[in-house]
Amino acid sequence: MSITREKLVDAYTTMVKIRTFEEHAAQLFAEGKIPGFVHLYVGEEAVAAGVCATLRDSDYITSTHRGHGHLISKGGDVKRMMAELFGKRTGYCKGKGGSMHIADMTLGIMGANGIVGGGPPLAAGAGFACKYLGRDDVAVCFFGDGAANQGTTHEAMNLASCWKLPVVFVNENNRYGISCSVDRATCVTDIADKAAAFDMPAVSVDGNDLMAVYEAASEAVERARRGAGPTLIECKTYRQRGHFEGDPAGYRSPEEVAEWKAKDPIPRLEKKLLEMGVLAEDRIREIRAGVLAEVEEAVRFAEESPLPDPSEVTEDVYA
Amino acid sequence: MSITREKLVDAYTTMVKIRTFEEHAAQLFAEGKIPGFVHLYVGEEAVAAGVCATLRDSDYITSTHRGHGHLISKGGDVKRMMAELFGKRTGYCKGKGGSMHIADMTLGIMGANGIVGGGPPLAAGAGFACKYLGRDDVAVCFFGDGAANQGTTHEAMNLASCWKLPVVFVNENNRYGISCSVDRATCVTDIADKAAAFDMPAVSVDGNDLMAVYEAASEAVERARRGAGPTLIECKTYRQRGHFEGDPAGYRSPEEVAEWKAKDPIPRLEKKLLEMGVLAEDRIREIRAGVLAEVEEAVRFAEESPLPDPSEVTEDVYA
Amino acid sequence: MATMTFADALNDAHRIEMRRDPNVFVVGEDVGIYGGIFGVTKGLLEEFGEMRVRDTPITESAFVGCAVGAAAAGLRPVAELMFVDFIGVCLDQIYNQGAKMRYMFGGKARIPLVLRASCGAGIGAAAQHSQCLEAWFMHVPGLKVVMPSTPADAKGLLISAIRDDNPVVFLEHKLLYATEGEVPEGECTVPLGKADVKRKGEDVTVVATAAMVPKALAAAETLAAEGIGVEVVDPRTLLPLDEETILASVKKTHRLVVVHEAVKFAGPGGEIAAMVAEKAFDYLDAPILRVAAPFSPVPFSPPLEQAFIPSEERIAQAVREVVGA
Amino acid sequence: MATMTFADALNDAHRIEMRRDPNVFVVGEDVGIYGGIFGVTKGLLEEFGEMRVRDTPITESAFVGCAVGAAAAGLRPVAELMFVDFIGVCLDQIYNQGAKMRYMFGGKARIPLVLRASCGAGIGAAAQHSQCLEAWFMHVPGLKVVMPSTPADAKGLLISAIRDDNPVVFLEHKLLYATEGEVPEGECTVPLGKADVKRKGEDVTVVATAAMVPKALAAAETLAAEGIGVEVVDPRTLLPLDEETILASVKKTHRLVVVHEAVKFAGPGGEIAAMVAEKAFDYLDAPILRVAAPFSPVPFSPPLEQAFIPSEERIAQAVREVVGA
Ligand SMILES: Cc1ncc(C[n+]2csc(CCOP(=O)(O)OP(=O)(O)O)c2C)c(N)n1
Ligand SMILES: Cc1ncc(C[n+]2csc(CCOP(=O)(O)OP(=O)(O)O)c2C)c(N)n1
Ligand SMILES: [Mg+2]
Ligand SMILES: [Mg+2]
Repeated sequence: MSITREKLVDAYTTMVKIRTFEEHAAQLFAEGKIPGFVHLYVGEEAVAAGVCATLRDSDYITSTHRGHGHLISKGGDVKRMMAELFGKRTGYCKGKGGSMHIADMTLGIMGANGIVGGGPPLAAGAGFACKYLGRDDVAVCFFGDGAANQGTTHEAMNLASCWKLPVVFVNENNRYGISCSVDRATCVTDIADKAAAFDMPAVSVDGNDLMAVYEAASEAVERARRGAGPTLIECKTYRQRGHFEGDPAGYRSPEEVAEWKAKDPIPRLEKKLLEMGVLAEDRIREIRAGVLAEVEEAVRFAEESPLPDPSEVTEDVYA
Repeated sequence: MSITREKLVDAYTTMVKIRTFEEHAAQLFAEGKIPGFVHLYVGEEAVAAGVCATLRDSDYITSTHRGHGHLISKGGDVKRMMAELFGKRTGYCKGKGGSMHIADMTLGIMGANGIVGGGPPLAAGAGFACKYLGRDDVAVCFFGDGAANQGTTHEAMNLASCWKLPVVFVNENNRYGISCSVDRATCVTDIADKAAAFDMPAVSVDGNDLMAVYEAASEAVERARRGAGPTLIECKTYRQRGHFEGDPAGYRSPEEVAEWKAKDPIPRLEKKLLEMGVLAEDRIREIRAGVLAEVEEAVRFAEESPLPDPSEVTEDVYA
Repeated sequence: MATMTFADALNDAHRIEMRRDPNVFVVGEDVGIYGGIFGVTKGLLEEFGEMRVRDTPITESAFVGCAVGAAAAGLRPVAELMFVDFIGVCLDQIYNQGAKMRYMFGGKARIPLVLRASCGAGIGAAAQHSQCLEAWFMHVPGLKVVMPSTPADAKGLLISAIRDDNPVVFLEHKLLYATEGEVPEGECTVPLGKADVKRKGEDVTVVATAAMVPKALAAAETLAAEGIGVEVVDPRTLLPLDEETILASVKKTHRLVVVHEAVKFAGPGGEIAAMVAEKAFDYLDAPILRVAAPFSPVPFSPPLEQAFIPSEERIAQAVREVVGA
Repeated sequence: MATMTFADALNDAHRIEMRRDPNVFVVGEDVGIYGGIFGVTKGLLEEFGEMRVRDTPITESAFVGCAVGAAAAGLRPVAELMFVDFIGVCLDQIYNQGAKMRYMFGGKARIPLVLRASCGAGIGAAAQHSQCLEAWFMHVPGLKVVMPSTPADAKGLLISAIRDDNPVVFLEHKLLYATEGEVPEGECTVPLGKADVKRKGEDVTVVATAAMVPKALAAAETLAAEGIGVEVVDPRTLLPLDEETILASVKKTHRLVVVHEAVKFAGPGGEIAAMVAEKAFDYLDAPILRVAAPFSPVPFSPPLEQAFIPSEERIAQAVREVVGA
């Protein structure tokens, strides 16, 4: 399944949008306008964009604490996202969730998640619902290299495998779980190897290569849609920034960071698209300008939106 | 590492002792003398006996709800075990634990366990303590085919692998977790395959063959003692009785049960020992008579022992 | 009305709801072929098939989380946790995920889920298979917590729980499964959040839950012979708690004894007693007593287990104490 | 005495005990290279090395269970759970294993273990990183539960907890980490199970925990100006609870307000209020009030979070209410 030119442009646009959104978020966090924790996806954009390019609105995703990229890729509205980061009433969660809990059930986005390993069982459940209802939709579970060791992740993969659920497990191996490098957290070289425990098809791809991610995801999603069960896709990538904004990240060398910055997925895809003639310089400038305008508009929207009223604290607890 | 004749006789005696102990327990349970749940190990004796033949008193084991075989093999006293099954004050736990919680810390028996998957993290901890203290002791974790899917088991194997802990994970694949057959609980053919997720050495053996179990365990224990890390040993065996006493076990066919009863590890070993000339018929009769006397004495001890006093209910909560 | 056991009443509730709503399904360990270790899901596999009656591997986080995810995606799962004691391996999926999703997402998720679990001591199942942990669930905003004491309540409450759009933890005391009672036939609901006055009385209010309700009623009989009128209130739902019914009773009797099998310290009775000490203080004529288990894990041996479980006699004694008899 | 922060006082306690006893080790996520996400274990890796300061993979069941197993085998682990909210993925290892082993084994195990965890709201960390869950741990026989409010108590209690032969859950409110106070130098212990009267007063007893203690003290200042004498009691250890000190205070003041940040319903204050309603009923002149969080998950947005956390003003208002002012 080779990607169409249109999809390539969309995916590129998505990646630029994620990056732009987060650069603004980082700045606004530094200015004290965004409270709480903010975990940025900078450097990992090809994973979410590549995977979600294979999905439709009725498919589900579960996300993580580092969720902005997944949400934007699945079609999330940056205005309501930014407003949520600000804790505004116009945000996706009316200010109740913040960066770590943004969801959009109408787009199948079952929420960012503050619990490492919290998402995989939920994804199994969404996949089960699709199967139960006879829908050919799928559920994609994004999870980190750290989350790959969590018991819940293994249990969910086992269940998905036994029940042949339409779930795609997308491991974002960005080499760290906070300060713990993947080499200290597991003995396998490829997290894809963990699928052997569930006799699940698995593949390890360059997570900074949009097309590689897209191809692996297409195959896995197609397998899931036709009822042939789950797949594990490991995407090797890198978290360019600290674990959260404010993390000095003294646990890794500047050389390592520099090496990976050189492999940044966005310039890499841009170069490729130019070479392929899919995009020309001016179209790229246009896309970037469009995205910037959209994000700036989102920031304006967030800044101008009202805060929730204290009385709202006890609303939305029960249906 | 081939087993000595002396160890063979000991292991045979142990297996007979487990069987005899449990036949009595089954009868006493049916008579209403033993309260609560009783899970019998009948048919799986070669696993515990074979593994524990490689251990010394200062090594640790963690056990399961189906623990009698492990405890007897590690040197547990059948009198105090039987008294505990009866809920007597002279029992291992003063009647507080019952069949599911027998422990003997002086023999490194860290307890039977009512929680499926409860033991593996504890075994990792005991193994860590050995390593920390510079002891060359090991910890053996017995767990079932059902427990093999539990998240805690995966987490513990991962930790043991990352930290190269002296732990041997012994999977007792008796083909069922209550009514759920192993084929419905996992997609791998051999539970040993799950070790790939942790890059851990693993082997699958005939769990009804005492010598095969002993050999695999010797190698794994030796590896652990010299600091080379954990091993997973899958022992393929069968639970001949219901999950617990009283289980009608309608979920499996009489043919299947009959097929496995024909592979009973005790007559099988007996035949082998006769063939090898390790034991003669009269010595076997002697051993059986000795074991029977010991178990009958245990039953007498249990029956004659006092029940705990109600006032003891709040004792032993805190150190 | 038909006479049936508590377990059969629950089974009946499952069948009624599964026939009515194709989105209701059952998931858990040994719920299919085995019919549930306590027989509650007996025959459901045969009637509704494998897609709707799901035996799972022994992975509670996976299947409870799967139920939460499926609920979020539009189904109505009824998950069975064999023993509530096992909640320690899967609590996150119910309390951080299921219970909080709606709130965290600003009201934009609906998690219609029932998590059934057996609880309680009395069968020699020891420390890891005998606990009463309702106090934990009561402390979780977003959950509802149900704990019935009769077959009729069990059936009516389970139907209501399945129809509720929130995650409901449904606790079944294992000593009650075999108890019999009159149960309305067909669709019948008991509303969540509504206590039931199981016996009227003028002198003392006894609030009791689950297997303590029949004991409190038996104690009330004994006490009636002594001239003490005991009103027995069964909250049935612990969250939301029907404060109104409890307060009305205490305002009438001026005395309160709370009875539960969970250990006393930081147990469910603490909330009930504290609520009354706040909202009906001026009506109280005596200290509020709690009759509950002593502070220990549940012991195995029968004499110890019996010493652990609150007895009819201890309930009667507490009542005598608050009336100064 | 030296002035130091709460976090540094905890760090100091670790160092003192690790120097004194080679069997004490630290285990958890990011406790080594990172020095703990809140800096509590800073520098320990450098001083004590990798064997004694163990960074773990993100597998709480594995490392908490590993701590329990290591404790049973003779070591004295101090495990750090980054946020108490994560207990849902590893609760079994602490409550069914660690807390019950001694009892289930008839007194033949010793589990000297400290499980440290940050708790509480106030930094915009939202619903899964801001909870106060002490009520759950209080309900577990076999555990001890500590919740300090000052740097000196934090240090003294942590040393005692490490030396205790039981599993101790040690809860650190994250808003307190940066607070400063006088701390005794060197080995100094604060006994577990002993409350501290943080301020003397004659009119009302306020029992407050953790980050609510400074708020209660501030409210007491305000109220003193209004002529109301508030006695502030900090239990410091919630299990075992120092009932004696609380009762003595209530018997003097005849009025009780309980303050905590956990949600009110089925929270830790229920036990304290119920205990007093039983044991000092005849001394009470007013309803027992609880000031606590409303019944919702912890919201993210600052105005909502501030509405969630009990305020100084709400405490003062409750005190005024019980004195009828
Ligand atoms: C159960 C649980 N344990 C620990 C944490 C704290 N924590 C938040 S993110 C994180 C690292 C996750 O690493 P990884 O899965 O690799 O994701 P990444 O941050 O690299 O995207 C940790 C330890 C948590 N939120 N939940
Ligand atoms: C966490 C947990 N889940 C479920 C159970 C109920 N249970 C007890 S034994 C058992 C089956 C265990 O199967 P397996 O691990 O294969 O061991 P076996 O009984 O075959 O020896 C189950 C489901 C439990 N005790 N603990
Ligand atoms: Mg990572
Ligand atoms: Mg089995």
